[in-house]
Amino acid sequence: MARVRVQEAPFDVAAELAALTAGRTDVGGIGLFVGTVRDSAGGRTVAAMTLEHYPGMTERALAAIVAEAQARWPLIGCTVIHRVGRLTPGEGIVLVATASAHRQAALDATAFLIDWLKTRAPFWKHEEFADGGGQWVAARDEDDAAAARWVR
Amino acid sequence: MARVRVQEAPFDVAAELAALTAGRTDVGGIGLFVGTVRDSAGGRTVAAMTLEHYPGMTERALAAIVAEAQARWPLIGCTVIHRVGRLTPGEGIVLVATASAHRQAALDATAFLIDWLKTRAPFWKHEEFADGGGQWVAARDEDDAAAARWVR
Amino acid sequence: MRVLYFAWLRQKIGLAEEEVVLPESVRDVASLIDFLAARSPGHAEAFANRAVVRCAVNQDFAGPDAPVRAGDEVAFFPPVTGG
Amino acid sequence: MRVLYFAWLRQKIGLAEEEVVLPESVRDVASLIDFLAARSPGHAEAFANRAVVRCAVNQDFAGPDAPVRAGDEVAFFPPVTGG
Repeated sequence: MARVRVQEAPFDVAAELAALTAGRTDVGGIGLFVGTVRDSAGGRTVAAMTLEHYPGMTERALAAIVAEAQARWPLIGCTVIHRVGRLTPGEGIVLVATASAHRQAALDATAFLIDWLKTRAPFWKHEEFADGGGQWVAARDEDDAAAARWVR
Repeated sequence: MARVRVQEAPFDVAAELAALTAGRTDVGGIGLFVGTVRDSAGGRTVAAMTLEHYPGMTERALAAIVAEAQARWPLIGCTVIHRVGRLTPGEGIVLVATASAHRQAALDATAFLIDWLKTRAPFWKHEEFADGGGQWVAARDEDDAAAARWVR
Repeated sequence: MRVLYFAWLRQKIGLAEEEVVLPESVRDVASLIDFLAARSPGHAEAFANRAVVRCAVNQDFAGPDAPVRAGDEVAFFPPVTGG
Repeated sequence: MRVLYFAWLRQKIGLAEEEVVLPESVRDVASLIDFLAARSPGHAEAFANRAVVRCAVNQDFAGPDAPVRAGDEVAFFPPVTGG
């Protein structure tokens, strides 16, 4: 079962993990990744980060990424939650969780989901610095490289 | 900061994740793996699983594995908890969690920790089947292969 | 045609979306950008470096050769940076 | 020497641990196994297939050539299956 959400509200990791495996006793491994707002970037102190998305396309893109993960690995459960709006350091931005009978499937699917989400889901980050001013975060080559590992 | 525990009691994933990043705002990514008791093995229904360990050596082996992960990746936090005693399907056996400024470090360190733990930490699983009888779980070649990926 | 702008393209253009009537010359994403870039100095600035502009046609990623038609929803934005 | 047994070695031997006094012939893990295997039918069965027996000397994994001495803590067990 897959759950995909784009929301302003914080997510509850424990509740999401409980829902991921609710009523199932055939799960052998659960993988989770949570991305959080860091307090610095390029040597400057980050006061906040605002996440923008493309309503409609973003949900479609996430659903397609989840469907691809389900096609590649035997997943019992799969959850992707991405927050939008203004977030402060320490807050969770994104949660990816998978459950499978087998550990490697859960670990690989979790890494795949976050890598593809980072390069294929329409979200944009704007950083506000503590010393004033702000900037749109630039895409990183290493994210493209991480995503390219999964192309086939 | 590293935390390593061998215990009979269940672990609380939310509490462990909170402790992993408590007071830190320089975390960019959190990786987690939880291994759980499956309800079947080789086509037979599993009623329970008993985990045995080598008190003293097991804690040392886990500490060495965690130290190796800390040497390889810039981890802000690292937690390994392994349960012992009798567990039933759906219960958590092992929790591995890492926090880092960077997503790839958290994902890789999490995979490394569970792969090495599976082949280098002295734990043994005994399965009880619903139809009576039981057996010691045999080591799997694929676990050796997964661990070998990290040898250098 | 409904055209949407996100992130710094939205800021430079000063609009989150606009309705445009396509001239005959606009057949694909590349010619749509030519047309849009001429609408205002903000548009021109947003589309100045096309290498860092991404496009979606009807909510699917689309390259410069992708065809566009009057009823389409077309969006322009920078490379994505979520996660 | 304190010798510990885990998992099915413990079950076959019927002991979780025992104190043994080493004869002169025992210098390393391989010769210790020779000595222990002769102590009872259970010991013989536990050590029948040495390819599936692992050893730790003073809580570090040790191969058949690893030296052993009177004061050591030596453990025998199957390949590990935790996680």
